[in-house]
Amino acid sequence: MNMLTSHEPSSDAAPTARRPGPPLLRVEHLSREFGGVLAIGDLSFTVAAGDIHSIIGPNGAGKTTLFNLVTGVYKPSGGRVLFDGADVSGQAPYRLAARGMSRTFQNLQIFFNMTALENVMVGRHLHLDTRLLPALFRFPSLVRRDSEARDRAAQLMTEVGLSRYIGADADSMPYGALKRLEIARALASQPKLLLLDEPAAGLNATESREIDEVIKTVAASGVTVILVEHDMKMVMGISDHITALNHGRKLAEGTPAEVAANPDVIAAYLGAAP
Amino acid sequence: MLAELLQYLLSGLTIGAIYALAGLGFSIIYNASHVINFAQGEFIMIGGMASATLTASGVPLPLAILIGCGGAMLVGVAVAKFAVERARKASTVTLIIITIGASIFLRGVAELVWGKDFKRLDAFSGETPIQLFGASLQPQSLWVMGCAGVLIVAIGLFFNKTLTGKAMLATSHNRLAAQLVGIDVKRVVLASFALSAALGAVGGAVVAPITFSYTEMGIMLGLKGFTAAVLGGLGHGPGAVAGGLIVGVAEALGAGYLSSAYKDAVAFVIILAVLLFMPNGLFGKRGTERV
Amino acid sequence: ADPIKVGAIVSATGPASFLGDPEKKVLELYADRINQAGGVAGRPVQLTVYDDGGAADKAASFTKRLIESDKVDVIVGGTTTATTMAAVPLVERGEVPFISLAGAVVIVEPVKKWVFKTPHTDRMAAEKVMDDLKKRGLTKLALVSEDSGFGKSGREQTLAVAKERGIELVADETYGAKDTDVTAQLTKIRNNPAAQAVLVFGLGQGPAVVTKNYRQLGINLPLYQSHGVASKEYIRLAGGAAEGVRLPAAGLVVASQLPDSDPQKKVVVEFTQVYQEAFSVEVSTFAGHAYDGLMIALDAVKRAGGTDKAKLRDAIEQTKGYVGTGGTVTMSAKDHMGLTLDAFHMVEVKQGDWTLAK
Amino acid sequence: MLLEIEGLNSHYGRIHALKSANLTVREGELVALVGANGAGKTTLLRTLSGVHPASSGVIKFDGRDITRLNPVRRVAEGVIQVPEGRQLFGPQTVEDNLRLGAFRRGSGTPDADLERLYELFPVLRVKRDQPAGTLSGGQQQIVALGRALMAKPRLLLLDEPSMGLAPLLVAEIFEAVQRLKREGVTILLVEQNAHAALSIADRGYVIETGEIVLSDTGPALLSNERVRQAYLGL
Amino acid sequence: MNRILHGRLTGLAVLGAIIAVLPVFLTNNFHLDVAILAGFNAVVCVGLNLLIGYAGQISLGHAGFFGIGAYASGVLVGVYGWPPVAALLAGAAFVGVLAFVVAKPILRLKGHYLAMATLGIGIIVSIVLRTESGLTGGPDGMMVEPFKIFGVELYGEKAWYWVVGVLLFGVVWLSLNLIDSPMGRALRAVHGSEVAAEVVGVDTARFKVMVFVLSAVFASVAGSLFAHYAGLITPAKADFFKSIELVTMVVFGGMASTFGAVVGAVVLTLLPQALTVFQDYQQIVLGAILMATMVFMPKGLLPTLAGLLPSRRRA
Ligand SMILES: Nc1ncnc2c1ncn2[C@@H]1O[C@H](COP(=O)(O)OP(=O)(O)OP(=O)(O)O)[C@@H](O)[C@H]1O
Ligand SMILES: Nc1ncnc2c1ncn2[C@@H]1O[C@H](COP(=O)(O)OP(=O)(O)OP(=O)(O)O)[C@@H](O)[C@H]1O
Ligand SMILES: [Mg+2]
Ligand SMILES: [Mg+2]
Repeated sequence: MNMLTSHEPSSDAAPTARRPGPPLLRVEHLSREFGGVLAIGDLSFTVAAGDIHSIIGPNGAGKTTLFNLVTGVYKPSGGRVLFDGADVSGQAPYRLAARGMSRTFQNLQIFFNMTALENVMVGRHLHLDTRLLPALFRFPSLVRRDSEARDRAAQLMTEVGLSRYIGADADSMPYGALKRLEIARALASQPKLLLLDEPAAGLNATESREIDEVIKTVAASGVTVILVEHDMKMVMGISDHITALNHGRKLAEGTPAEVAANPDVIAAYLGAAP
Repeated sequence: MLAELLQYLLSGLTIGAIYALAGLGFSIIYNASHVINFAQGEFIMIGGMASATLTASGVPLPLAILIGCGGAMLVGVAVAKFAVERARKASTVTLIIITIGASIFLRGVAELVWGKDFKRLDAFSGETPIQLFGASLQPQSLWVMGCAGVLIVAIGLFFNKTLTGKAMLATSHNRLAAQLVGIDVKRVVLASFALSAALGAVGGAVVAPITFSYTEMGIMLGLKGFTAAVLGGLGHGPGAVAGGLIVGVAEALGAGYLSSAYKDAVAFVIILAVLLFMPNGLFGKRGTERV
Repeated sequence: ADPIKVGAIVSATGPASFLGDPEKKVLELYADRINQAGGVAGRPVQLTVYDDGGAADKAASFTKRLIESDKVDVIVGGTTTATTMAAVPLVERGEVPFISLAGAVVIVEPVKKWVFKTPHTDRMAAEKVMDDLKKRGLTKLALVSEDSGFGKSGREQTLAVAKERGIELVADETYGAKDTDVTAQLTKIRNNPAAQAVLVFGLGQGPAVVTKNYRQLGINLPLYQSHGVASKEYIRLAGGAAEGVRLPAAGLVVASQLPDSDPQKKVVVEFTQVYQEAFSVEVSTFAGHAYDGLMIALDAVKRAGGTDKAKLRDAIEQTKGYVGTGGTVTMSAKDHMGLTLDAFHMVEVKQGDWTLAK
Repeated sequence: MLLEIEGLNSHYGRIHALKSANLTVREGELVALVGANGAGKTTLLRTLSGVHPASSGVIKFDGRDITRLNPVRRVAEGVIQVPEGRQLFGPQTVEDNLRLGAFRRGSGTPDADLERLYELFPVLRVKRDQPAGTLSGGQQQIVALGRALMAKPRLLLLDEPSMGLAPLLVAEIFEAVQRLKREGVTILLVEQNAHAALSIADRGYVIETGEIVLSDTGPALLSNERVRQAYLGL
Repeated sequence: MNRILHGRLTGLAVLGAIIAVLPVFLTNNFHLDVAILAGFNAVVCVGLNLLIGYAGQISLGHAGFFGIGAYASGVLVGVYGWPPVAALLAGAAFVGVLAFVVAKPILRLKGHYLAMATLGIGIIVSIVLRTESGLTGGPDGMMVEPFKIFGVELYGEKAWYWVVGVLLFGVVWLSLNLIDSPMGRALRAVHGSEVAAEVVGVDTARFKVMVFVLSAVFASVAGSLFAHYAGLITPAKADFFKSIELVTMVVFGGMASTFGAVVGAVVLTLLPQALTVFQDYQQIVLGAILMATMVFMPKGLLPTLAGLLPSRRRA
């Protein structure tokens, strides 16, 4: 069984055509300031279900901040975030996770006090019995599901190319492996919406292509992906839709070809058509 | 009525200045290594005991204080070199336990050297109280407050204006990076211990006339200093002083208007309330780590 | 021969160290001296001393250790009322004779089968102070007591005795044993126009802090202390502030000033000499308490003809006319202390030394 | 020969992360080091800087054996590293970070250098008073590079300097690296962007699971089939 | 990591065997007494380790909870005549509620600020116990009646040894179960990175509160039983120094290791007793041992020693 595609069947998955699906995420007039400076200003866009939607923009454009706002790590100063039809602005990350969001971090957030495998198992949190009493008294049902989770986590690690690190302590792994570990952990929660913040940073071209494949497989299984990445080969190759930001505002929007040809984007970000 | 209030305030400020001095010591070491040094109280004790015993055997006061400072600095450097630095990779809690071990050890040694009895040190400029609108102030209080004032300014300048001070801060924020820009991180940590030991020893000497000195005097002062440093925001010099004064005044007012038994509780209730609304203390930096 | 096993728990460190430290020294000193002189009834004294640091629970645990593990024949100690009271149930249950060195009356009232004590009680101290007040025509007293066992018991006794003798208590403040500043409490007393004199009930450095703060606040009322400060240490710490302070104390602190007719004179002078020679510090009444405790115990061993605990206990209870540093001790089944008010002297600090108050 | 590494070994506990590596860098040369995740590139740089101990082998800098020198002494010699993961002094301002970069040069005023840096990367000037930790990932990367430049390196060790940078900036960084080279700085460059790195490098090394398996001139490596497949994604 | 640390069954079997065999070597009541005290400390430390070692949240106020448990039993049984079991449960319930109420605001704090806040709470508790002498006997403490259940009085070191032994075994078992469960993993994740835990669905606040309450209740129960056993309790059992001592035990034995917490508690209970032979040098030796152990074994006694054994890494 391929773990990447083994998500629970979702009704609105529309794998057939690359027609934009119904919006899964809608950002309306979102803004966030830090000490008077707007990191995100009056930003609106939608992400269609099933799409791979990339966010690009120069350093400091506000991409990571946008992720933090969408996933509840920061509270917006203004505007709304609608996910799956509901207004989720300002909700805590764990609530959003329960609704089906998951993400990776640009600044690695690894549980360095655990093994790599356990890191991924934490990703299965929402699908396990996390009550106190069953844990204290070790209910058999809990033990069984936990060992299933272990197998599943191991398989996920294999699929993102981490089979050699399954037994390793997280604090002994090299940077590139940790980036993949975050992807495996995020996938373990079987999200509807997966947000990846520079998944290819620290990977070489060949390794990036592997990540390409992983993302494509995930998306093909109906998971919506929002991708922040400076590797233009990856972005242009796999995105259905791209939103370009600059100074916290929307600079351009459209298909990869449209955005790549946009003179503003070229001037502010690309430098030359890739 | 007013005289009473004023009296409480004056006592509170005196005690508070003592706590502030202790708190400053915590801040310095914290600023260089993010270690909370629970042996800080023992540096104070060394200063107090040395100056009291030396003056009793005829050494002039300034020299006695100087010797006390020197001794405390040696001890501080030894603690840093043989304990804290060696366990560099250990977790913060482990380092704290090491400093607790050091404090027990130092107290034991002090007991052997100086005995268990209380030592008396004469007030620096007499004991005739100064009368202020019906309240009286010990001249020694002025010494304590003056010392705290001078030291906080000096330390503030050091950390904010000198490259060495900034290098110390940098070491605490990122030891690896500090090494990579050529900061001798070991020396920095040793220096921070020496500095805060000296500071503690001066503090011990100026407070000794008020509290007496004895080998266990550091325990309470250390605890209160830690409290002051955290309340003000760890690593923030003026914060530690403000924290110390607040704790001292809260205690004095609590003892005066509520009950002497609950005076410490009053101080801690205030601290809890502050932390509830300011999770990083009064002046502490807000988080600067991003994800 | 089998050694006589004497156990001791003292507070050689902690807030009561200025009581416990001399006690420990004296016990060790005299155990040595006695052994060098051939022991007691041909048996050497084997002394085991534990330092409880002034903590009641530690005292309890060490008492258990003395009884269960070291299997001692008699226990001397309990520097403070708190540590003593922690040990009491254990010695009662373990049936080991126990001679406390602490002051409070609760230790021996009601009488407990296995528990004795050497110092005067706090009740006697209160009585002595009240008598002195009356003599001076003062009737309104402000009380400052420590929130420890000795201070609390002393406070209760003061309240009771004051009522008996018609003295009005116009203030009742407390302070903590480790406080370094008592000005807030004293300010209240200073602002209380009714107070005519102040009595402090406490041990260790606390009373010295009170004395200093008292003078710093410029209070001029007569200041009394309890016998809990009857040590040169107190005068040294409080310095000039102690001038004029009065307190009830055993004859030991004014040994040389006692009239030659006083039966205690010879004992206290000799003890003072031995002590000061050995440690070159001034003798304190607490050292005397420990000396008395040890001597009463060993004397009882002689009379009991061995260390059978029940017999030893009976022998201690039958102590008669033992002249010690605290006075002449005559115990009985109803009195496990055996001291009277006569041996208690009102002393005053003059020029940095104790003098018998007129 | 500015840097000579002979038979260098390095361990993390039982893990043998660097296996008798041999590598040389001539004065004024730009040498690239490429390899997969976990190959040991970072370990090599850390061992060169002295923040990770060598288990055996010799590191010679400018003819002197520096294998046992502590990091501070190596920095004083001019061996400066831009570490992986940026490693800024987060709560301190951008300007303080940069000034600390010049720490080893003593108390002299590096204001002119600071000014030049601000010219080179204007974003640093904009953010000079902001705590470095609150900058965006790419901005932090620039601070890390700037801090190293403030030290006036003789040998600059770059650990993935283009990581997280926008395409425009990547180009700028590579230009800056070339300019540094022209100014006489010797550079050892670790890059995942192997194509760009090898394009500007005089020579390159390929490292696989702790072993240096290949070395050649930049262009030769670019056309090496094995390299193309494993690192260039071609 | 080593099998001994993680193999739950092996570890439990060893612990059980030690508890069962130990009385053979404890020749007098004093030795049993020390063993019992070590057991009580171990129970508290196992709970505290869940909080400090696994969830990474420091508490410098746990002695306060121990003290509340102890005084609840002392006062409710002694003054109000409750049955000891009811008093124990009431104490635990009160501590649970108190911990729950304070946990939410306090556990938002991090690191030293959290340490300060918990320290404050512990100190306030001990001040109340010290001051309300009408009920608690004040600074010198109070006597506590013996433990009675179904009319049987639990008396003597022998009996208590088994009670504490069984209690410790049970608490260790529960703790091992908890750690080896999704909830336990979530706790450790909170230690590793709170945001990362949150974005995969861990309600970090809830888990922190839960483990805080749990460890406080462990402490309270231990406190209640201790009070009955010791027969005398003082506010010192609730004060700052006791809290520090507990944390020291956890760290000394090895954070994030249940058996480490037990080892730490046992060693640091025995050590001061053993060091009385050094007389005046006691403190010096204790301080030196503490420092040296932490310097040379920064991970704590048990993990370091276990690391020396040839270890099989898990697949
Ligand atoms: N906590 C904060 N405090 C102050 N400023 C902040 C904070 N977080 C973000 N900013 C500012 O907001 C802007 C946007 O940062 P963000 O990290 O979102 O950029 P980004 O698009 O992800 O850039 P990069 O591609 O370099 O990762 C930056 O200028 C940054 O300095
Ligand atoms: N702290 C550590 N403890 C144990 N092993 C480590 C540690 N750091 C690195 N390793 C191991 O050393 C090897 C080399 O790691 P290194 O970080 O040097 O790789 P790298 O080439 O820089 O990889 P990347 O491109 O991902 O940064 C890896 O196998 C890694 O697992
Ligand atoms: Mg970003
Ligand atoms: Mg690397």
